[in-house]
This record gives sequence, C-alpha cells and structure tokens, in this order.
Amino acid sequence: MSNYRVFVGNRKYDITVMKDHLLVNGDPFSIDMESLNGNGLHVLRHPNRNIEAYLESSSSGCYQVQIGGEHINAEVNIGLDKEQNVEAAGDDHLQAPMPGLIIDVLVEPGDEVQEGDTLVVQEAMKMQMKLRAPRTGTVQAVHTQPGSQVEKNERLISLDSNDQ
Amino acid sequence: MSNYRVFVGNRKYDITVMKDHLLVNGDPFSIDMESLNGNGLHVLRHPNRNIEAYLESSSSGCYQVQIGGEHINAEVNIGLDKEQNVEAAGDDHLQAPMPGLIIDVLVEPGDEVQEGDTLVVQEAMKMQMKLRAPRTGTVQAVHTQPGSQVEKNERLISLDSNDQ
Amino acid sequence: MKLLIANRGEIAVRIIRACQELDIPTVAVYSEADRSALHTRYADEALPIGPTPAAESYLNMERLLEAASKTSATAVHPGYGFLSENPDFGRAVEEAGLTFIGPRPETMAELGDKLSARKAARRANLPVLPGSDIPLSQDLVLERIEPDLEYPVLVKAASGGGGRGIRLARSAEELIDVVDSAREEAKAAFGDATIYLEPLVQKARHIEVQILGDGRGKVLTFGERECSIQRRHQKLIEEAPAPDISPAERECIHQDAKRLGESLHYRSLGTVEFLRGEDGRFHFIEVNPRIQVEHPVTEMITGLDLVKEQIKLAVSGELNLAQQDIRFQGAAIEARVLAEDPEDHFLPTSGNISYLKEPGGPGIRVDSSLYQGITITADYDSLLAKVIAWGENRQAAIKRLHRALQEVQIGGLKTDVAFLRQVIDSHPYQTGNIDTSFLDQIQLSDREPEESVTRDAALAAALHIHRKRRNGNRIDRSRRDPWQQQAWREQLATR
Amino acid sequence: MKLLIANRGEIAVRIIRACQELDIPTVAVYSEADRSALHTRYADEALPIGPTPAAESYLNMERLLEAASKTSATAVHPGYGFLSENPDFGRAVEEAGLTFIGPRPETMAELGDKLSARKAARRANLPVLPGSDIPLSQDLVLERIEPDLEYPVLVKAASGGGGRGIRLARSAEELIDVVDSAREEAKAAFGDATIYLEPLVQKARHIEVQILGDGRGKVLTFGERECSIQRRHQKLIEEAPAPDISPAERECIHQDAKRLGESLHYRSLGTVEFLRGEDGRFHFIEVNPRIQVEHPVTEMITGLDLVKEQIKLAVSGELNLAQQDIRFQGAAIEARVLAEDPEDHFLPTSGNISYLKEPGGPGIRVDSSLYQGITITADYDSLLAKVIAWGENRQAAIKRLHRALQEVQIGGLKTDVAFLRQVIDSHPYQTGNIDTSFLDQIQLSDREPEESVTRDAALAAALHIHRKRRNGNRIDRSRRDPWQQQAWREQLATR
Repeated sequence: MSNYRVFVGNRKYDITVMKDHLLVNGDPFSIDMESLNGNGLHVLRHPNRNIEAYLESSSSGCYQVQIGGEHINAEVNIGLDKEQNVEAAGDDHLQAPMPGLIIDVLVEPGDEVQEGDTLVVQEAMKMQMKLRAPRTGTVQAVHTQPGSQVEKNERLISLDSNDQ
Repeated sequence: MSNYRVFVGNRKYDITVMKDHLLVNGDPFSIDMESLNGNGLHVLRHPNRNIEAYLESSSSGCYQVQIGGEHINAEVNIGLDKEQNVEAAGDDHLQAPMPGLIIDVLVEPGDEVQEGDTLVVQEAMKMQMKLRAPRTGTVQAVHTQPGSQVEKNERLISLDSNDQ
Repeated sequence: MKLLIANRGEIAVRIIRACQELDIPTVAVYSEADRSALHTRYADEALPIGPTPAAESYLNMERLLEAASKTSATAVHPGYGFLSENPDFGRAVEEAGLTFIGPRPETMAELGDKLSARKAARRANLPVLPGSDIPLSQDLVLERIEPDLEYPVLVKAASGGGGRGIRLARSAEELIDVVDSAREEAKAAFGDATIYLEPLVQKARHIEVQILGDGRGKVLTFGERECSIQRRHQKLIEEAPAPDISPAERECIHQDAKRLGESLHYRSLGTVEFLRGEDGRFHFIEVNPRIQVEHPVTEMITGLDLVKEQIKLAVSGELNLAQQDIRFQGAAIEARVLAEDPEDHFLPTSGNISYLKEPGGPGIRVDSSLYQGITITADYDSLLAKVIAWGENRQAAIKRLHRALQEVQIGGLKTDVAFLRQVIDSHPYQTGNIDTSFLDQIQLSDREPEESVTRDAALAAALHIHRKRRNGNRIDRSRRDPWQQQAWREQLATR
Repeated sequence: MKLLIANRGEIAVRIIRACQELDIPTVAVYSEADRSALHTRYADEALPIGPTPAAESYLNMERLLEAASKTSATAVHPGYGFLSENPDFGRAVEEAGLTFIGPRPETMAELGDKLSARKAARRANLPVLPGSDIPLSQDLVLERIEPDLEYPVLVKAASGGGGRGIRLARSAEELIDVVDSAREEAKAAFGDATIYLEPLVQKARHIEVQILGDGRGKVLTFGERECSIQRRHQKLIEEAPAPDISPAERECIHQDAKRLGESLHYRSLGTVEFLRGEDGRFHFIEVNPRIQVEHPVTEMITGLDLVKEQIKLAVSGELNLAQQDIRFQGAAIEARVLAEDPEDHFLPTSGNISYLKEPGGPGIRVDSSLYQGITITADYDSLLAKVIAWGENRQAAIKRLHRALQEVQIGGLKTDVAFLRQVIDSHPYQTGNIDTSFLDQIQLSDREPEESVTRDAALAAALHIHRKRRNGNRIDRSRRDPWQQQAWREQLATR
C-alpha cells in the first residue's frame, strides 16, 4: 500500500494505491493506466471511459499532464503527511519571462533603480521587450550580458535585498 | 578506426569509420548521421542531400532500414575479414508463413506424408490456408495444436530427417 | 441521440468524428486487444465487450446490446464488416427499441442472399449476369446437368459478398474439386452452405454506385466508384469518378442503382455493384447494404459527408438533400495501407509501430486509427490506414497520391506502401487501362533498389553499430555530439 | 526547371509538395538549427547556408545565390517572410539569370513602401484611408502641425507590412512617446526609419483578396479571406469566404483588387488587404506581394492549388486559368498552432516534441513541418502547424475544426491549441461577429479545469510515480503487467 498526496492547482487528492485497487480521498476507485509508447502517451481506463493523458515529469514528483487539450500541473508528494512548501515568489530578482536573446543590459551592480525602470532588453521571435525592475532598489548582481541566450525563468538581475 | 563489412542483398560494402571521415570500399566519403528521436528515425546528411532513414535492429548486426519507402535488410559484420554464413533453408520442418491461429492439425507423429499433403490449416485475417508438406517423409513431431496462436516462422511440424 | 459504434479501427474513428461534428455523444466498444485503441479514446464512453477473437466480441450481439443498454445508447452504427450485413443484428437492435443505422433488416436479408438479390435486381430491370438463379443442389452431378457450362466459372456463396466466398473453376474437373470446399467454407464463414454459379466476366471492371434511400422509396445517387484494383477480390485502390466511361453509361448505371433502391424502398447508405465487361456492358452483381471502406473518394468529389448524411437521415427520417445538391468536382483516389508484405505473398505482418508519420498538405485526407506505439496483430483485418488524394483531374490526383505515399513513414512492420506506389506509377494505371485482373498481371519490379539507396542503408547500419559500440546508446540520443558538430563545420567549410 | 526554396518550415514543405506534384526537382536550404528539418529531407537536394540566426542564413542573399548556383537551380521561390518582400533579392535572383517566383522587383519596391503603395491604390481608384500620404518628418512637432489629429492613431513604418512595425497612440502625449521608438524599431527591423500616421478604424474587420497576375495586365481574383482574428496584428484564425458581407460588397473588393493588380501589371500571387469599418466601408491598407500563410483556405473553397498555379505561371508566363474557372464551394477556416503559451501572455515556448499526433479524417488539411523528435527553439517564428477545416458551410467548418483541434496532441511544449478552441467556440466567433479587436476583448476563461480532469491528472501522476518507484522504468514500458491484466479482468467481471 502506498500513499500519495497530489496537488493540482488548489485541489488536493490523497491517493492510496493498493495491490489491485485504489482509493481517492478515501473512496474506492476503479482505474487502470497504460503507457502507449515510450514517449509519454498514456491511456487512463475508467470502467466506461478511456482518457488519453500525456505525461511529462519536469522534476521529482512534478508532472505536467495534458488531458483533453488542458495542460495541468500536478505535484506528487509521497506519503500523506507532507505539506507542500510554496516559496514566496520574491521580487528580489529579475527573471527572463521566456527563452530568447539578451539584446541589452542597461544597469551595472551598484546602480540604483526605480520600480518600472527598464533593466534588460530581450528579444524572442519577432518581438523585442523591455524587462523592468520589479521594485525600487540597488542592483546587486548582473547575471547576463548582451548576446546571451537565456532560458525561461533564468535569473538576469539581482537586487539588493536590504533596500526595502 | 573501425571496419565494418555490410551485406545488402548481393552487394557488399566495406566501411571504415575514422575520427572525422569515412571510407566506403576504400573511397573517402562525406556523410553524417543524426538520430531524430528515440524511435528509430535518422537523417543521413550528404553534402548536398538529406535522406531519411528508419532503422530497426532485429538482432546483433542485422538491420532493417527503410529509405524512400524501400525496406532494406543490412547485415553488419565487425571487421572486414568475416564472411557471411548463410544457413541452407531446410525442408525438414513446416513453419507458419505468417502469424495467426491454428485451425486444424491433420497429422500425428509417425504419419507418412506425401509432398503437398495438407498438414495444418491456419487462419489469419479473413483467410484460411492449407499448409502443405514440403517433401515426402514421416512426421517426427507436432509442435502445435488447434487453437494455438502462432508467430511467423514458428515451427509447426518436423519431418523425420532420415526418410530421404 | 447517443450512438454506439459496433465496430473498431478506422471506421469506428470515422463514425465518431462525424458524431462529434454533429454534437452526438458516442459509445465505443472494444475487445481485449483493442482496450487502448484510438476509437476508445475518441469516444465519450468506452466499454469492453469481450476477449480478442471477434466471435466473442465484435460479433457478439448480446454483449453489444448489453453495452448499448448499460450506456443508454439510442442508436447503433455497425460500420462495415463484422455484424454490418447481418439482418439478425439489425432486428435485435430494433427490437431493443434502438435505431439501427442501416437498411431495414428485411432488406439486408433479401440482399444478403445473393440469389434473392439477383431476383430483386432483375425485377427492377437491372442487367443481371446470365446464369442460374437457383442454388447448386447438394447432390448435383455437374457434368450431367450443366454440360454447356462455359469456363472459367465462379462458384459463389449465396451468403457471401464483399469479395468473400468466391472460388474460380477453370474446368469441369476443377469445378467438382472446388464445389465441396466452397460449400464448407461458405458454411464455416457465413453459416450457410448454399452456393451458385456465375459466369466469369473476363477483363471486367468493377464499378459501383453509391446510394442513400429514405426507406420510403426516395433514393439519391452519389456517383460511381471504380474499384478494379483488387487482389483476391479485396479492393486495394479505388477512385471516383470511374475513368473513361461515357456520360450515357454513367447516367445509365446511376439510374439502375436508383431504380433498384426505389423498388426496395431502400433505407440508409448502400452500394450497388456492377461489372463492366470488355464489350462495355454492365452487369449487376450485388448490393453492399452498409458504408463502404472506399466511401471517402465519393465524399471528396461531392464535398458531402456520407456518414453525417446517413446519421442525420436516421435521426429525422428525412433526406435533407436533393439530387441536384449532389455535384461533382475533380477526381479522388484512395489507397489502402495494409499490414501485408508484398514481397512475401502479401502475408500479414505484425509488430509495434515505433514511428509513424502520416502524410499531409493540400488535397490529402488520411483515415486511420494508428498512433505511435500501437501494436498491430493478425487478429483483425490488415487495413492500417486509408490515404485519399483529391485533384482537379485524375492525373493531378495520381500525382498527389504518389507524393503523399512518399511521405508515409511506418516503422516497425512491413506494409504495402511501396507496392501501392508501383501500382499507381504503372502505365496501365496511369492510362486508366485497368480491370480486375490488373493485380494478377502486374509484375512486381524485381529490381534491386538503386545503388545509392543500398549504400545509404549500409552506411546507416554501420554508423549505428559503430556509435553503439563506442558509446552505448548515449550518442544515438544526443543531438550535439562532437562528431556531428565536426561534420557540420566541415560541410560549411568545404562549401 | 529546378526550384530552390529560400525558406524553411511549413511553407518550404508546402512548396516542395507542389513541386513534387509537378515533377519539378527541388533544392532546400537550411541554417544550422534546421540541418535535419523536414524540408531538407523532402527536397531532392539540401544545402547548408549558414548559422542559425536568420541574418546569417535565410536572409543572406549571397549564400542563397551561391546555393542556387552550386545546384544549378533555375528558379527561386521565396515563400513568405524572410526575403520574400525584398526587391533587392528579387533583383539579385533575376540578375543571376534565374526565375524569381514573385512579383517584378519594381512592383515589390513600390508596394514595399506603404506610402507609394497608397498612392498606387489611389491611382487605381481604390478607397484609401484618409490621412497623410507623406512621411512624418524627423523634427516634426506634432501638436503644432497636427492639431486636429484624431486619436487613437496608428504609427506605421513605411517599410513595414504584414502586421509588423505598427504602434498605437491613444493621445498626443502617447504619440510623442511612440514616435521615437517606432522610428528606431522601423530602422532596426526594416533598415528604414520612415514612419507615417494612419487613422485607426474602430471595430474594423480585416478582409483581403487573393490575386494572381500574369505581369502583362491580366489579373485573376480568387475570392476574399476574413482575417480579423489577430493578436498584435498577427493573424491567428483566417477563413474564406468572409462571413456576412453582401454579394455587392464582395464583388466590389474583388474588382478593386483586380483593378489595382491590372494597373500595376502585377505578376504572380498577391494579396490586397482591406479594412472594413463598422459603417461597412472598405479601406485599402496594403498589398502583400507573396504567398500568404493563410492561402490554404482559398485553396479549399476553390479546389485550386495556388502554389502550383504560381509556379506554372512562372514556367510558362501564361495564366492557364480563366476567371470563370474559379468557383467557390463551402467554407474553410485555418487555425494557427503556435509555440506560445496563452496562459503566460503568449510568450514563446520551446522544447522537444516527444509525441505528436496531427488530426485527420474528412475535410481536414494539415500543413506542418513537425515530426516526432523535432526541437522547437525561439530562433524563428512560432508557427508550428496550420490546421485547416473545410465544411459545406461556415458552421460545418467550425464544428470540424473544433473536432480536429481536439485531436491535436503535441507533447513537450505548451501551445495555443486549447485557446484556439476557446476562440472558435465563443459566441462572437460562432455568429461571425468579429473584428480585429476580438482577441483584445476575449476573456480567457479563467476557470479551473473540470474536477474529473484534475482528478485524472492527479491519478495519472500518482500511478506513474508509483510504478516508477516499484519497478524502475520497467512497468512503464510493458504492455502486459499483472496489475493491468488484473484490472482488465475486473472490468470484464464487474460489467
């Protein structure tokens, strides 16, 4: 018997997997899953319905599941007792909102910036966009430079956390 | 430097793979191969042409390659000196010509059969077919029974090899 | 309406697609082998109906009706094959209070017996092949009572149809030989040992007319299809319109089909099949009382959706089309992609489809239930996918089909795709000079592949094994190994 | 003829398909990122033309002409985007003695400058938007000389087009703010800082007319397309015919487009774009002198292959169609599948497409260059595939497109597919009540997915991790593990 607590958005599912059946939030549940190829496509077989689910696991326990065109993030915790630790989204850093090319970096460490000032110019596809300071503060570190290819959520600029 | 002797039908290719180039039957050759997914699709890049090749390896060194809709069997021997050993196709056994269901087995061990006698009836898809004795002889063993699902080339009946 | 589809494979997917476009909920059924099949995933509900053998699942009326009852389905579509031509099934569906999407059971029974079908055709003044309308009796001594029989002659199962239950006899001796096994086969396959004789029309073309009837005597025709490219009476390539027949001939068979449908008060979709002899004369052979595999070619030249029209008719009881709404544009050709090996007597192949690329682009339609990862077995028929090409004219459709067949990539088992291309590239096919003996006569070009192709295959195999030996599987999955990078740089440098 | 395609992605594949159907050999070119792309595999020859950045490859005229010379190509097709509207490229191709499949370079230059294009349209008596035909001078103090300017106003780059180089100013203050960056952007993007002002037509519909001219004054029109579903001036969903315009309006813009083409002695394919105001008045905006992304909707309602016609015209110099050959049937809608995340401001997404299933069945066309295993990067534009649906009427086409979008499976990165479905399901879209502000106004339904869907997602994730823990990866790949078999037996037993 194994217990899993799965968070999907605001919803929480406690799932118990036993030898030949399942409990979902304590209720018995009849379902079977089969991998259709080695590339993430699965079918969930309910007693009267087959559902396609495409699974990708980004990191341990974090899944992105596509069902009926919806992209759903599911986070699995093993055992029922752990609670999810959500890190507060900080505003101490400027991150790349998408993958792309850094065109220009307008600040250096030590610069004082106002909330909304353009710190970095990034280009992706046909668009150029100005990335602005999330708050007023002092630039502590610059992690990128013009010409760099950056990934989504890559940290570009850090602000001094003592400023506020 | 590695040498491979590849047999394709009646054709023989001696291929030498070096650090950054190749020899085919002694002549330098410029080609690059890339796997496009984990499922067998490759591209062969010639200097002025890209060719799709779908590769399956059935057993060690035996490949089935699809190029331009052709199914090509290639057998790779490592090193240039080995020669291919072709086993003579025997007529001591009756094999299933395709996967399918055995409907009827008309002989038992010890039965004398004439070349062309129906030994087994097999069904696949919409067809029933009579599988006939490859030669005159005595049935030595029956390896199947009505109702069995058989694979292609599965041995169904063996004839006594002393008869001829 | 909630529709249960008593079928599998591409036709089940085809019917579900029509329902989705009509906002009709669907119920799929599946045998164990099909428990993850595409049709089960596309339908709103999916129920198991038994083990893999068709007799215990797709042919199991009781289980099908149970599934309909359990899901509160209100209608049943039988597709083609399986129970689609079985009047008992139609009757059982209707007795359960459900709508059967097909002809009335009486019609199916009348047409299912090929002898009574011939009588019906003769009554409606269709040209019926000369020959006995009566079954061959059990103890008939053939030579005695049919001394003037012309050979070759076809021995046909009265309950056969769709190319099944047909044997050819080239002489009286062969006929005697064939009669018993034909009876046996007919009994085993159709539960009815009745057989009859039919003259073989030499160099015949198979041309059929699509009809849709409202069950009260109104019948529409949707043009004809040419289906002469057959192997063992199984169609392989079909097209619409039939090439190289005169407007008068065309009009004549359309009218024949309409008249037969009217006289039967035919309901739902049906196909009236004719043979056209070398002399240009048409002969009725049978009616297929169901949707056909090759219906898409008609859809592509008319712009109509036959399955939707069939379902709408079953819902309303009224045809909402008039004959003048049915107009034709261009030409369409369907090629059946089969799990068969043309280099090995077209024996069925099986395997897991590890890579799949279906063709696309202008004028191409693909009807299939394939997906990457599907395992093909010999449990059901060998149809994998239908590739249908439309063009402004026959020549454009052929070119397009050729192009599309080049794009088909099916990794994991042998198929007939290369053979299909050879057929449509052949001179007789290109010039429309085809009859049902075409595939018996065509010589599979026994040539070896071009040298550059076998060399590339050899290189691919050698490089694959080389990398595997050097790096295990690592390099094979990497997109950026140094060897490749090096090759790239050289390509650029040596330009 | 041997044709070099100076492009990549789906349009390169589209052009190669046309050539294959015409028996014309093709040459593909590719940047480093595209070195294994589908268009390189479909073409007869494929040559590298430089590193990944477009400026060093697909925009590099010298490399493209070298590739043409090396392969003895005799003609060049520019596709759309990249160099397709660059008169210098057309000129260089023609000076190298090759056929350029597009308008004469003079025409491209005249239409590329949006101010001279407006003058040409005015000369041909097309309704041109009121506003200055002269560029905004560098040192213009706006408030002083345009005191009666109405806001909002569009600031447009004279060398822009196709939705690029457009800024909106809602007030004089914003205008001053925008002018400088617009000039900068125009300079950077098009090498020309010239900008001009154009009144914003409120609640406008974008309707365009397809033309094909022989270069000597004969011009055919192929009907119009409605392209009002745009985000930041980039079209997302297009259809033909335009819904809900009168036959008189239709005839009027077709004649306008024809007249403009005739007066320009327009050669090859082009699109004359109009805005239709709330008042029903049409205003010329620009001509796109190339094949358009959305050309398939026109092909599907006419049954014609525009790319083939374009190439045939370039070969023979003669139009082999007459206006009366161009007839319309039904309705077609195209949806652009993009590598963009609608839940995250439509920012581009990237990743490896680990599983791919494109839709099929009746009335569906897919133009794409995807394959399982392709890596999508942010190097080029975000168009992944075009799904085009044809139906007997607009409602049938919408239903079919909806059905097809449900079938699209792209694993490995987020796309706009679910958003496309929301758009076509929306009441304004269904009723044809659309204008170019549609996408700014639509509220992405912020609802959480249905509970059964999130529960299934949770179950899938939990079962996946459970099996991985218990059996490593083994069970995940097995089709026949005991747990599944058990479940199967239970399903059967509990029916």
